[in-house]
Amino acid sequence: MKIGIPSETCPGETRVASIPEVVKKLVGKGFEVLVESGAGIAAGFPDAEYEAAGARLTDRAGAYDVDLLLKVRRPDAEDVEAMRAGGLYVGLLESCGEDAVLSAMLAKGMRVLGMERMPRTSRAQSMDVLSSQSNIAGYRATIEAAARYGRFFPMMMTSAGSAKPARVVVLGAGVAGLQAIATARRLGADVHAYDVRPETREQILSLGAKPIDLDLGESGAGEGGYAKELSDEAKARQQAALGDALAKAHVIITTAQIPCRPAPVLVTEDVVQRMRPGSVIVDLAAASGGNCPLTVADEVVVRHNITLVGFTNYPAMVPADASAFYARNLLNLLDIMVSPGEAGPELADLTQDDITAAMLVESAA
Amino acid sequence: MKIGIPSETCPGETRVASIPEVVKKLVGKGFEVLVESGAGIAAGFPDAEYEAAGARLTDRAGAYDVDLLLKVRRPDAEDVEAMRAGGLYVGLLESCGEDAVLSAMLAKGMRVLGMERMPRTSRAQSMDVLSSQSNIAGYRATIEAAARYGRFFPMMMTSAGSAKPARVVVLGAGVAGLQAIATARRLGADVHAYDVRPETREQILSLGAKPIDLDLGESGAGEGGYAKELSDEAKARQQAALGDALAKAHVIITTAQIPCRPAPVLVTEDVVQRMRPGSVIVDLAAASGGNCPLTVADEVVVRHNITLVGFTNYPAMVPADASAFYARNLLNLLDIMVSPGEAGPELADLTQDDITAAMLVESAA
Amino acid sequence: MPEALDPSIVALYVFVLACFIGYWVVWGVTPSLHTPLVALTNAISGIVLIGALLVAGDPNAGIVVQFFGFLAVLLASINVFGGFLVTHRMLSMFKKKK
Amino acid sequence: MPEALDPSIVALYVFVLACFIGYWVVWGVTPSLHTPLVALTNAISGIVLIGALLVAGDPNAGIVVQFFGFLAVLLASINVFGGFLVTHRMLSMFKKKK
Amino acid sequence: MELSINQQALAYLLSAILFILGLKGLTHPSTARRGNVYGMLGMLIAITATLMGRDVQSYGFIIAGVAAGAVIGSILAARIQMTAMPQLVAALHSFVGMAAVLVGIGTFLHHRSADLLNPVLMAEISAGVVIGAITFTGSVIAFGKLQGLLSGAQVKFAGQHLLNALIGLLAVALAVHFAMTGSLLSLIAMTLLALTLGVTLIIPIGGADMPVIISMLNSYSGWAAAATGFTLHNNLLIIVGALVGCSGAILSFIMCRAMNRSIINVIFGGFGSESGGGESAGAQAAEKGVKSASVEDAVYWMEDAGKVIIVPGYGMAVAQAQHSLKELMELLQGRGVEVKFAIHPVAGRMPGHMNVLLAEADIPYDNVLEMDEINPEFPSADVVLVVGANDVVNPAAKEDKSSPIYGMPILEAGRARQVYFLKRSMRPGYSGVDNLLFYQDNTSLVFGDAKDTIEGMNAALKGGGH
Amino acid sequence: MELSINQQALAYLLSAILFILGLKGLTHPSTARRGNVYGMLGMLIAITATLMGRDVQSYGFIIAGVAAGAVIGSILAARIQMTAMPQLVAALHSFVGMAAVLVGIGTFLHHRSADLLNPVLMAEISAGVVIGAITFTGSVIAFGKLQGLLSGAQVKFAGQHLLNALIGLLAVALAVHFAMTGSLLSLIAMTLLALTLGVTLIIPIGGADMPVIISMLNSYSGWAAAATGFTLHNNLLIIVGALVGCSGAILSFIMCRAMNRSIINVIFGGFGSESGGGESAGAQAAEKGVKSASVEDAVYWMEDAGKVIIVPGYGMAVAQAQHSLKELMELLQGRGVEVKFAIHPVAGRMPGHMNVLLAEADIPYDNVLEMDEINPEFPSADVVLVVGANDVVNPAAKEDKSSPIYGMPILEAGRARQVYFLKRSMRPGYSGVDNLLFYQDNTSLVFGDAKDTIEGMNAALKGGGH
Ligand SMILES: NC(=O)c1ccc[n+]([C@@H]2O[C@H](COP(=O)([O-])OP(=O)(O)OC[C@H]3O[C@@H](n4cnc5c(N)ncnc54)[C@H](OP(=O)(O)O)[C@@H]3O)[C@@H](O)[C@H]2O)c1
Ligand SMILES: NC(=O)c1ccc[n+]([C@@H]2O[C@H](COP(=O)([O-])OP(=O)(O)OC[C@H]3O[C@@H](n4cnc5c(N)ncnc54)[C@H](OP(=O)(O)O)[C@@H]3O)[C@@H](O)[C@H]2O)c1
Ligand SMILES: NC(=O)c1ccc[n+]([C@@H]2O[C@H](COP(=O)([O-])OP(=O)(O)OC[C@H]3O[C@@H](n4cnc5c(N)ncnc54)[C@H](O)[C@@H]3O)[C@@H](O)[C@H]2O)c1
Ligand SMILES: NC(=O)c1ccc[n+]([C@@H]2O[C@H](COP(=O)([O-])OP(=O)(O)OC[C@H]3O[C@@H](n4cnc5c(N)ncnc54)[C@H](O)[C@@H]3O)[C@@H](O)[C@H]2O)c1
Repeated sequence: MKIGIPSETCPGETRVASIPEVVKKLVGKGFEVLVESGAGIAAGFPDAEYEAAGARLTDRAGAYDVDLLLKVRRPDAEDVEAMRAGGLYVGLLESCGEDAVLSAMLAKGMRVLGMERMPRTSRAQSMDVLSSQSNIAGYRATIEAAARYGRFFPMMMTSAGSAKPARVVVLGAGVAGLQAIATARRLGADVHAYDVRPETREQILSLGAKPIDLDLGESGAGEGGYAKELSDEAKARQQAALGDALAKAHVIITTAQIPCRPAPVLVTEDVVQRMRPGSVIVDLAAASGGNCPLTVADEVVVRHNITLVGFTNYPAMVPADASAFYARNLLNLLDIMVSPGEAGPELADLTQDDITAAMLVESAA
Repeated sequence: MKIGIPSETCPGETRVASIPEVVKKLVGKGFEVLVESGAGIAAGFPDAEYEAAGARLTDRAGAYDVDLLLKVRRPDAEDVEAMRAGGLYVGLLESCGEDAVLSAMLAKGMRVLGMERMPRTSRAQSMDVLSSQSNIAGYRATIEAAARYGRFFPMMMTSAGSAKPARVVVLGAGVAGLQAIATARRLGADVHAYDVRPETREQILSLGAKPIDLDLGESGAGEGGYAKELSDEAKARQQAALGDALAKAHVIITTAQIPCRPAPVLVTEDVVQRMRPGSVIVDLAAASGGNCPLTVADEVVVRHNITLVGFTNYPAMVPADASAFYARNLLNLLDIMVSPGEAGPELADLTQDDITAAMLVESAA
Repeated sequence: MPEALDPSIVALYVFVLACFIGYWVVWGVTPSLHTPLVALTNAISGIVLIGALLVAGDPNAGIVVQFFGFLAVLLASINVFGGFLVTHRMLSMFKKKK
Repeated sequence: MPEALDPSIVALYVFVLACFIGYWVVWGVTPSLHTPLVALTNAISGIVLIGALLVAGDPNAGIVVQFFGFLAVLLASINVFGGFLVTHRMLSMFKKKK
Repeated sequence: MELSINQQALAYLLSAILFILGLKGLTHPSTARRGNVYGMLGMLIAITATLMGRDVQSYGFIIAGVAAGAVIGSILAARIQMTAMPQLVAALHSFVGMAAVLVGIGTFLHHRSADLLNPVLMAEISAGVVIGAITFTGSVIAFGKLQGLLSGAQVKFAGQHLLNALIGLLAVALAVHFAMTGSLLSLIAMTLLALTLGVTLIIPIGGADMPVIISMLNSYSGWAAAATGFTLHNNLLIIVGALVGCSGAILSFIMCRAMNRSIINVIFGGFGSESGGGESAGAQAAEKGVKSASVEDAVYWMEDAGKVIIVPGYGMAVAQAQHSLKELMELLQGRGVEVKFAIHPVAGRMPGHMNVLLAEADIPYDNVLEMDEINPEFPSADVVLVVGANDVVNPAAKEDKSSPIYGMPILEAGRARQVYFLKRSMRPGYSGVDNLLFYQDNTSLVFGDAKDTIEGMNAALKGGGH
Repeated sequence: MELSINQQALAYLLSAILFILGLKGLTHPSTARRGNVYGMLGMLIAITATLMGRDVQSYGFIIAGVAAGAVIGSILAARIQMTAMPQLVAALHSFVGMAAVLVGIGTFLHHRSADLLNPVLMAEISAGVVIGAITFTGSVIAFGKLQGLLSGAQVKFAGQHLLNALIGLLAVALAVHFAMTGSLLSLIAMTLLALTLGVTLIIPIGGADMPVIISMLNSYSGWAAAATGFTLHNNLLIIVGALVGCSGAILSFIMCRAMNRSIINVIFGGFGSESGGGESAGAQAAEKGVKSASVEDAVYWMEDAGKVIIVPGYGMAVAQAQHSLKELMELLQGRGVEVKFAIHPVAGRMPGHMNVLLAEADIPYDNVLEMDEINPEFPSADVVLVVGANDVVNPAAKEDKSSPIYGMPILEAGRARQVYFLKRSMRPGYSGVDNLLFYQDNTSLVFGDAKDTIEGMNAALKGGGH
């Protein structure tokens, strides 16, 4: 069975769907692995290492014309054309609602496994790229904030005066939020955090940070570990109650997202105006509209003397580890999808295992 | 007595010699403080705050035509022209050997206090801007390294595989080096450090990092807490012995400097070639030639797949706290220089106190 | 001294002093020795054997009493021998593995 | 019991047991109490006063002996009174604020 | 050679000294074995001196009794399973108690026939007999409970304390009557009542408290010996009796404190215990057949272990126990124990959760291993300490197809010699699945907040006698 | 009312118990005063019982002696300066020794006149007299040294140990002769020799070791009392004598250990002492007049304090004691103590050094105050714990113009009620300047690695004695 690892062409993307270490394992399992020449360069994995791991270097077409295509980012129409009909696509889809690209793939008789559809069970956790990449995003977001903040994160009492610790508020304590909290705590900031899901309170405390308690009159816990969208009334109440806590913050890192819905507005323009000049907001939800309406996706802007960081692809800033994690997730997924057969690995019935069943895209709606 | 705070015109400089909080104290002491309009903007201190603190906003000429000129960076010839003859200059001089600017100032009958001449005694520590700014540089250098390194600093064992902690080597454990060590340790890196002065070994351990032990056959401890230049033989031995430790590093932060001497070469090109692709070198000695010969001052370059960061002004990246520390240092210095007289503050005899005596520039050689 | 002390009073002295010793001797025992210590104390309390010997060893006391004494000697001996040996066995486990 | 024990042997029992108690009683004293403890032990060792009383209080012993006794009583009393009071004074410094 | 009474007394004094040194020796592992030898020597000297004294004149019964006793005792001690030790000790106690009763009655009969009775003597006899009788039946009951012949549960009945008090009072009244009159009937009635009291006192006490009770009965047997000593005017019996009586009582107290139990509750089985709201975690565990253990138990196994593996989980984070864990690591390392941390990839609630906290506590990276590295090491570990982890060591992930965590790789903690779980309750972890490892033979649960528990361990490791 | 000998014995027993409880009480600050009261009560009972016994029949001498003794003793005790306590205790000891000598000789004379002498009695008398005599002159010498009447230095002379041994042997020979013959001459000669021995034993010992010697002489006086007890067949004297003798010896040992001295060296003045390299930290401190204290001392003051301020310095970083400090903070807070950390701007070796480490240990920022904030709070602090800091609290910065740190603002730790310095030696800090704060009255140094010391404190706070 042929596996293809093409270069990612999405602008700014530096990751790659597999790394030499994992390729070696795949080859060991009997797969034939075709890597587009230069695919790993940006992530720090030169072609030579892939070859050493047993992959065959090929051009773009070669990497797409395979049984099993491993990708990081959503393909574009051109990519779909290059795909082998009847093949299997494994990667992120980044699609909500109607989707022409997806339709095209399905139309070609391909089976498509969307990585974001991974169920959030303990067993699936080792294949969950949303988790592994969010984790990186959380870490990197804090580093970004520290690099853009014109003061110290830690408290520092020196003979030239004292620097108070930065007051960091993290909104949304999911995977990314928790890692952002942890990293900010490591740097010595005074960290506060908030999430709609009540169980996060204990998790915030478990990282030594301080939870912000609001009474919204309803719980934001949705299904499968995700948050649900709040009622309008609760949204308003949340904004108002959060306002004071946020205005006191020097660094805000927002991570609140709801799958396939615009990100909730948590940091209003009014709050931004009330913040101390020189403060920083890192908005991890920039791709889905931002938790702050002033955020501009993929840009760093200054508004009311506040720096707003709107990058949408933090994992691409830590490409080596991000690719390694991604590749390892896919490897774990392949482990439950294929079994060793006589003539090399054989694909199992994807509807049998509940993980692959959940990931399989049935229609493009 | 009039104090002037001009804008800093050095390219890339964002600091300012005094901040509103300190200005308020100066005004309280009876000084008349003239702040060039916009001087504090880049550091996050708007004109309004200075005015509120009791300063008078003025133009460039007004800020220079004062009895006591407070500056951060070395003045240029134009600045000197604007200075009031017979006035007092307090600020960094950044001069070694012959210096036309300095001569011009002395020729105008000015008295010049060079902040880098501050003696390194316990009592002087609260006025020592080299310390306070190095401290910031050390912190910021580590943040910079973390932001440029394509992997995690901390160890992370996740369901998508494990990230090993970054191996950070800090060369030179002076003020900046120690703070770099501390910050890297906070971020969870595996930190090793080396300095020529033997007493630093215990200091490195006291931050939880691991000292690298080399036997050079001579001590590098010089006078007044500074290091001295090593003999050529010792230099060569050091480079060789360090080589292996450095080649294993993922991040190198170098801070080794010797006053008014080119920085010692500690990271040779050979070492750079042996490092893992994607590694990062942050060279804090870039301004005085760099501890790595490949470093380019004020630039970030990639050589042999290694990112070399050659910024020379880290404090300017943390302008608010850096200016605050700087301003506080100057305030502490003024405290020993002036005494309250009937008609406002009066300048003491600068040759009397051994601190000011040491700082006073006698000739421009 | 002219007049002799009542022996019961002397016995009381001895008893009180021994109580103090008993009070202090086991403080500070490491928890892992609790059980062996109980076993040793048990073995030592087999000292009633002495009393039993005195009863069983006096032929003037009559056969009934001596039989009582015999039983007591038997039971107390089991305790003494069993107790010390068991303590010994438990303590043998305290040899470190390495 | 038919035959009486030699009182010196009984005394030996008492002595030995008291030695054990003496051995354990002061272990664990906090260092700041070392000096007061020495002072108290000193006061208590004034118990020779009892012996002195016996000597001084026996008119049959003759005036010389009684004078020896008187001296002993005097010295021992100084020790007893002085000792306890000094201990008390030292301990008063140990009063805590609340 | 016959010893004079003075020579005998000197021998007895020596033997008493040896007993004291013996007990002291047993308080510290390094001197424990020597202590036992002192005890044996003391006993040997005491017996020899007695036999050589003038009071012992016929040896028939004695030789028979000692020989039989020696054989039986030695066989019992040699054959018994280590796990059945407590039963054996209980059984041995009952013998001491019975012996004390027999000696008391024998002395009475003897003195009566020699017409040497007096009230003081008879009061002393009563004391010996009553305490001996309580010790006897009490130990028999304890034996029955430990051996599983009787239910190990706490048995409570209304008026239990009243009943005991009544029996006790009655026995005292009879003792007074006996002392005044020398009535054999009173003696017998009193003995019977004391035997009953032994039963009613111990029956209500739950199996978990038995170790303390054994130590308590030990103390009783000491007092019985001391009373016998008064009866016989034997200083050795008095000293040793008082020694055993006092140290046994103190030991019970120490054990209770170590188990965090009130000694009053233990002795008066169920005095107000478990009156509060829900059942205690320990009780719930017992119901499910899960063993709970004390901090000291775990320390006992760890302090001499070759290798200890610590498995931290979300509970460690909640308890913020990382700093205490660091200290535990250092203490164990100080005793030559190898300590490793095993990190499961999904331990905690975020990737790398454990890493952040262990790094914060400055636990060296070299001691922190990931799942694949550490799994082969579990079989060679003496103790695994599971600190607030749960799902990540649950064998259900391998064994139970219906479990929601089925298929997740786990840390194979269960393969170590001993597993101690530090958690607060019987509640499951994140996945809500009951942990099969709880039910394994080598597993015990130490209930309580993880930080408190570990601090307790650290204190126990540091303490240890002066 | 006259007490029967049995009643008297019971009273003596009670008094003995009170003495034991009294001594035990003195081992812990919380029970110390009660302990002293027990001691007084015991003495009162003992004296009353003796006076009421049949042996005391004439009261003239007694009343005179006791009255005079009471007045003198009370005045001495009330007037003495606290700093002169050791001298007073030494003087009091000499009285006990003399009294024992007098009682011994008196008893001899009395029994001789009543013709009740026997070798055992005379051996007992010899013991009492010899020990008493040594105690007497030894205490007099100690007093002289402490009071400055004699040189406090170690006096060594060749053959010193040989001489002592000779005198001792001679005294023993005379004692044997006395016991066999009852020769008054031997008794007197023996007494004189013993008096000499007291001098030659104590003269060589240096002033720094005097506290230990006082305790040792105490022990001697106990043995003298016990010997007197044997002479008079008085159990109370035996018990108390043994108690004092033994506990005094142990106490000397404990004191030596606390001062890191070998007891052998102390007793046999200058037996190879100070042969090794440097002096111990404690000894150096004592020489400079700096108080050193134990972990327990500091804990005693902290546990009930209202406010404790911790001043960390470079030494905390070197010892990596931050995690232990966190625990100390929590333990103190758990007892209701307010705990604050005072950070000097230049503490450590880099700006913010303390902040990094305290943050690592997760000490809340709210408890960490900078110099200007905390300085006004020192006067209201009960205890300041200086953990490996030195220059930053050195008042020389304010007082001594010649000091290189003159002019540097400092943390005003010295204004608190009690200051404890945790450091390893008398070495100065970074600036190399001796710390004037060491010499302040309310300051003590606790020597040792800061982490070890703080862990010791934590253990003491958790344990809390038995
Ligand atoms: N790592 C991730 O990224 C991630 C993210 C989301 C979910 N998860 C899931 O979380 C689970 C992690 O497993 P785990 O073993 O670490 O945790 P776990 O299975 O959730 O178990 C934690 C245990 O800690 C105990 N505990 C809580 N507070 C405690 C305290 N203060 N002191 C002592 N014990 C305490 C709880 O028992 P008591 O209540 O009885 O004390 C509980 O059983 C996995 O199921 C994983 O799938 C992981
Ligand atoms: N903060 C800065 O940026 C900076 C930079 C350079 C220099 N300095 C200078 O450093 C000094 C800082 O003052 P400081 O009070 O923090 O430190 P310090 O004056 O240097 O005193 C530290 C003390 O800690 C003790 N110590 C060392 N290791 C120890 C251990 N393991 N356990 C217990 N005690 C230990 C030492 O005494 P023992 O040896 O007796 O144990 C020493 O007296 C100032 O003079 C300052 O000017 C500061
Ligand atoms: N196998 C597993 O058990 C597994 C795997 C992955 C994730 N999870 C769990 O799922 C949860 C969410 O994961 P995620 O980080 O990918 O979620 P996400 O990226 O979708 O959302 C980020 C966070 O934002 C929060 N949020 C949404 N709306 C908000 C609002 N209005 N205000 C404040 N906060 C708001 C959410 O509650 C969530 O915590 C986490 O708790 C994670 O532990 C479990
Ligand atoms: N008041 C005070 O006491 C005071 C004030 C400021 C600084 N200091 C002390 O002075 C010392 C140096 O201060 P700095 O940081 O400003 O120095 P710096 O910036 O001049 O040099 C940085 C470090 O590089 C080291 N170095 C030089 N050559 C080297 C080589 N070949 N290899 C390796 N390392 C080399 C130096 O030893 C120094 O530690 C520090 O220890 C600091 O604590 C003391």
